[in-house]
Amino acid sequence: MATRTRPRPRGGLDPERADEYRGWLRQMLLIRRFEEKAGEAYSLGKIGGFCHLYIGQEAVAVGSLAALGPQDYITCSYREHGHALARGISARAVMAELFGKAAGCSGGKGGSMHLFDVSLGFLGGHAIVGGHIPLATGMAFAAKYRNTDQVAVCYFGEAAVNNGAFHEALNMAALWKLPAIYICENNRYGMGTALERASAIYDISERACSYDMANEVVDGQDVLVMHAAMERAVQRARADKHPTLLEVRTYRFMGHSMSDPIHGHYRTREEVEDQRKRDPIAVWSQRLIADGLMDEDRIKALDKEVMQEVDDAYRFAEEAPDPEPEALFADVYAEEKREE
Amino acid sequence: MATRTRPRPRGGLDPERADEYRGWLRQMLLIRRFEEKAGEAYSLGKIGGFCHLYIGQEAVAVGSLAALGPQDYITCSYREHGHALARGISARAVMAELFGKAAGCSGGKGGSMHLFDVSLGFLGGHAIVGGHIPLATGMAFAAKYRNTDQVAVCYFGEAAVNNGAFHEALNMAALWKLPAIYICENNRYGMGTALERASAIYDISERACSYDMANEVVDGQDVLVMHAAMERAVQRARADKHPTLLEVRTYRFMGHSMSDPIHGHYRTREEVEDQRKRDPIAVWSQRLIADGLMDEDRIKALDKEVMQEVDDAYRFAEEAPDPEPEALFADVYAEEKREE
Amino acid sequence: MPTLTYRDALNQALREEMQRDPDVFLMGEEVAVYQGAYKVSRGLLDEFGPLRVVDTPITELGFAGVGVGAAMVGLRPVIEFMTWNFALLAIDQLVNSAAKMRYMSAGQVGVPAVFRGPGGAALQLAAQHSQAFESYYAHIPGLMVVMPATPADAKGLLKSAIRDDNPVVFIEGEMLYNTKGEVPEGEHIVPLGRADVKRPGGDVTVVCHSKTVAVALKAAEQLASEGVEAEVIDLRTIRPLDQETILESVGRTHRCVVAEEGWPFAGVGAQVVDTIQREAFDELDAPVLRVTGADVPMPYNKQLEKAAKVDPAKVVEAVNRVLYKEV
Amino acid sequence: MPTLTYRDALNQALREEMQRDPDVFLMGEEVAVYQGAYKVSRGLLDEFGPLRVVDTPITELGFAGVGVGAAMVGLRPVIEFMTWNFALLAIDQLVNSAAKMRYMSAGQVGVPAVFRGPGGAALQLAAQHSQAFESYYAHIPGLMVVMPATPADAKGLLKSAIRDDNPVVFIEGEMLYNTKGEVPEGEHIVPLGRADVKRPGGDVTVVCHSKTVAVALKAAEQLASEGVEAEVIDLRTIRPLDQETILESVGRTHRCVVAEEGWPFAGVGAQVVDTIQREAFDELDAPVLRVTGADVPMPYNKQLEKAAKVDPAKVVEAVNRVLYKEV
Ligand SMILES: Cc1ncc(C[n+]2csc(CCOP(=O)(O)OP(=O)(O)O)c2C)c(N)n1
Ligand SMILES: Cc1ncc(C[n+]2csc(CCOP(=O)(O)OP(=O)(O)O)c2C)c(N)n1
Ligand SMILES: [Mg+2]
Ligand SMILES: [Mg+2]
Repeated sequence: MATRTRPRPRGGLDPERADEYRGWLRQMLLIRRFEEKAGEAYSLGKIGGFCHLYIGQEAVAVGSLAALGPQDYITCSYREHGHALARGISARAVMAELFGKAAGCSGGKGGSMHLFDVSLGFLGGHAIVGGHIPLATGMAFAAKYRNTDQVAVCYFGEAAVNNGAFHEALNMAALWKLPAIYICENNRYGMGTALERASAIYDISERACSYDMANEVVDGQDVLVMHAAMERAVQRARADKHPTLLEVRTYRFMGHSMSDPIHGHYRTREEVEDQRKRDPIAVWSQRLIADGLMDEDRIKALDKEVMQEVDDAYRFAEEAPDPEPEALFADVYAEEKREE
Repeated sequence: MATRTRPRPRGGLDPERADEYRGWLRQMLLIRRFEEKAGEAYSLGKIGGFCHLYIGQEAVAVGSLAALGPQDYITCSYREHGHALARGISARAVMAELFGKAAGCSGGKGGSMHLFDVSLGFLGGHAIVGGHIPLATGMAFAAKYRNTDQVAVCYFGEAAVNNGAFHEALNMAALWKLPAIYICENNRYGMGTALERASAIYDISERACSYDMANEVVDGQDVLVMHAAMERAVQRARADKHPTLLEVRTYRFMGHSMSDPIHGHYRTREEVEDQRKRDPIAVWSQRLIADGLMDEDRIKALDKEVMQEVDDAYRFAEEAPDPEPEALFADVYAEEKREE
Repeated sequence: MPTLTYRDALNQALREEMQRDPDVFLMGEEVAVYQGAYKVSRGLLDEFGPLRVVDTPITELGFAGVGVGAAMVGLRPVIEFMTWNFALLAIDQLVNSAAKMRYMSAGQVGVPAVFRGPGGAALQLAAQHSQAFESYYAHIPGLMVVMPATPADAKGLLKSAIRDDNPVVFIEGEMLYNTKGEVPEGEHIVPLGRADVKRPGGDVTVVCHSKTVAVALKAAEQLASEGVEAEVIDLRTIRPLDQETILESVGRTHRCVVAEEGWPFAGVGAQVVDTIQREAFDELDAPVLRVTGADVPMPYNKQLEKAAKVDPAKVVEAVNRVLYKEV
Repeated sequence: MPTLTYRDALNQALREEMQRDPDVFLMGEEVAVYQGAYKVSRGLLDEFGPLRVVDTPITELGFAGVGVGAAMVGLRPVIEFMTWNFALLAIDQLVNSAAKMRYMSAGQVGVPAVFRGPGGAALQLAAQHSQAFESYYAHIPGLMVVMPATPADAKGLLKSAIRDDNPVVFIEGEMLYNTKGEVPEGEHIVPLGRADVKRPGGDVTVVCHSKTVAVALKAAEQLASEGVEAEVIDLRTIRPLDQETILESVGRTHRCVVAEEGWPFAGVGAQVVDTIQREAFDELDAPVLRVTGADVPMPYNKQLEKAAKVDPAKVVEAVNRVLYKEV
């Protein structure tokens, strides 16, 4: 199947869906403020380990997850705070996890890179690049096996497509016609390596040709475009039982992780400044204002509201207790195997 | 680059190259008779382990290796008797290796799946599917590193292209512009699995598009066509420093290995019979006769000659001594490390 | 009791568990149409169809991950590796995904999958196809490692492994597939984590597993003819290790030899030795000796291969040494 | 003698060896433009150019194989794994290609490559990023396994590893990169295969390697204040294991504790214990005890992680136990 870049949907926004549209803005704002706070907490040493912020890519998680149902499965890389929040894990549970507290969504044992909430079908943050692509494929296989209408969605970066796990998994998904959606968040860099220095071709979506898989290039800075592309992919998966590879063009406004400067050896300040001009939150805010579904004041109010939510999450995380010492030896094996 | 199937070279064979052409026939006959003998020896228990015969695919090794120079590097899968012979390892040394004798090309320690002759740049038989594709890529890297005109050639089956090692290696070869030639011997089956049941696309050569790599589909039953395609690939590697993926369409006349029946659960007797009609040796013999470069009698004489060579190799292998018991602990580490 | 081959005992366990639980499926290279590279899955495609008996491309990393993913959402995959040599390509999924998912998710997501196939050497398959990797998997918290030596244990342990809620590494033996033995019909369950005394004896303890069990039993026969009664303990489950059974025996015999097919450095036997000398230091009348495969890649040549492998003579010799017997 | 960090000592060794031998090159993720994920390769791209300092895609299996292939034809690759956790994806190339090529070819084709990068846990990197796999590589005949604990050893051992004709697994420590120490300038070579007594003592032997060396030395200080003289042996090379140095020490102290960062089951320590109880059985006045990382996937939470790791108190406690001291 050929690569297609769909035009930005024409015409005004449907007023009927105003609440939904405002909800997307709220989610993007929540993620942005949450990440800013997480960065702050990391600098204060309240969050440890690796911490990969999602700032700049908010429209991808928000626009795509909005097209899913509660029955669907989601797996992500280690850069998954935004996806967790967009899927509905509370800011408290996510922040508490980053703080390593028992009230965290992974009991404080997973941390920033391993967020889980099985009740929401949110099946991890995974920290081996490419490693979760076969996992999502297995979840899609389970949906086919049980003949449900579930879809398995997998988020990963553009650097993961060079890895063998991507190749092996997508071939099987296409061969077996599994309801899987592979979302490659192409933010142009894998750590300090530009896409062009790691991949022999620069249009990731064309990798789908090796598997005769449906594919699209999507503008990841426009939540509406992202959502529309995802709806097509979900339809393809649910109804036609065909997988899709979406190459979503986006950009990471911060460093690779908290220990990486925003610009350095591998990209210039100018490039970052330039990219910031298409901040997904600004893009969507302007659209909503232009179409009369929002105004400056209401957006300010919304922003204030999410900031309060984030502050509350921060306080909650700080005050929450650490896991009990016994937690160290729990969850290694299933209950009855606990003693071993 | 698009997939191209070149037409079978038109017009008569160049009489100037008659000896070369006859040499190809001799090599194909030698491989055929050698493999028949090896099968016999295996049934008699003189050869152990796995033994994968090359019968039916002779034109691929002979036609392609004829386009290489002595400085080039060759790596193969476990189905490499034919390549070893075509590259010039003596029938004695190969047969002795299959018999596990000290005079074998791998000292009796490698066996059928691990034939080596470093003096000929023949760098193994490898038994992990896909595992040698990165190795060949590393040899091509070395050629570029040293700025020599060497080419690294890698032979593997069509089932290997679904493996992550293939994907990772070809991406690097294209990204770094390495003088590598990847020869996929598409004999339609990986053990008992038809290509169509393992790969989402059926034209293996199209996998090259994921790496923007030059590629061709080649008729592997016609040694002249194989040789012409290989010459183009060698030129591309030596002069332009560009890698190539050749999908060579061929067929395995015997079972996957000596322990696998010729036809069974996965292919019919009819299919095999039908394929045997395009026996590469018959195809080339007829062409040579048609162009007046050979006649029935000379071909019979040639066949007799190679049979004697094979019988001699068989006797040699039988009479040759086993490795000394000390060989068990030799070659684990480099000399000075021997004691460890 | 019917006599079955080890192969058919495994086949029976798979069939019975697939009949019992619709969430159980088999996936791997050549398991369906080809009826299994070693015919362990013979007949299963016909009985259960292509959705439950699935042929895969040659993508160990990929289909192992597919199995883990399916298990994360509640299916019970049985993933076959044609041999464990090839599973090195998939070990990231076993170690980083299967073994850690429950822990990283604080108990939310388990991985009830079985990874099975033949391990160790067969005959003259040379260096890349003749390796025993049980110590790799036994090293990993979160994994169970099971290695049946007899047809009855093969059936009973595989049924337990499939019903277990943890990821189980189940290592068979190509050289064991044709061995015969009595196998109880139907609901025959052998619990994981329990070693089995395959032969009682009071003079020396021989700890072994998988293919070395038959070797140890042969050695024990010869030793008996020389008046030495060896107790042969088949570990059956490598992780968790059944320390009680080992220590109880050594407490009686005061001497121990540990045999295994694999290489010596940090092998399973090293852990058994560590356990014994720590927990039964004062009981030991001699150092615990190990009999292992030669510390070299496996050579192709028949004689060299034979010399590299564990055999009864080597076990007898080690036993005589722990008995300080001059021979 | 100049004082350098462990990181700069490695950088110096790489620079000197690349200057010395044009066949030596460095390849891995982020080693060039980014100057190394942990800055070990800082400045090398500028000095040696993009052909000798090569950034790779995230393809551990692929570029490890590229390194092996280049070494097969005579180059001397230094392949950097960003961490050894990710090398699980490449272990097939180390075990099935690098370790076996010389043997399968009966000595025709060697693999003079070094595979290096940080191993073990850093701080709160959680389960998938906090693993010590030295026992995996030490299990394999054909590989050498080297783990320097100090800046001087880091330089001297890396130079030896690069000049060695065998495939060398060289495991560093993220937590060691910033540690400082005196490092001889220029041609400073530490031979492979030799352990080092980092602190002499006559009451008990503490065997350790890599990060646990500093832990053992701290423990030894505390023990000294309690009147116990511990001899601290840094293995430095795990395979081949320097048995003489260990046995000579245990022959004097008659007591031994083995510390390592990794998991207990079939860890490096198990092999050390096996060796000691076999070769020095009559010398031992107490069982050899091991101090290891907790037998669980590494948790993210700071306190839990701390509890999971080896620390001086745990070593002191083990020493007191082998001394049968009530505390
Ligand atoms: C197999 C593996 N190799 C290397 C790493 C180290 N690493 C973590 S993130 C990363 C870059 C990934 O980039 P990309 O896939 O584009 O995702 P992004 O960080 O841009 O979201 C690397 C190399 C890893 N975690 N796993
Ligand atoms: C990684 C790995 N998985 C499985 C096997 C077992 N195996 C050996 S050959 C083979 C089929 C390969 O088919 P193909 O690549 O088409 O080569 P052909 O045998 O047809 O020449 C398989 C599955 C192996 N050797 N390595
Ligand atoms: Mg990226
Ligand atoms: Mg094939």
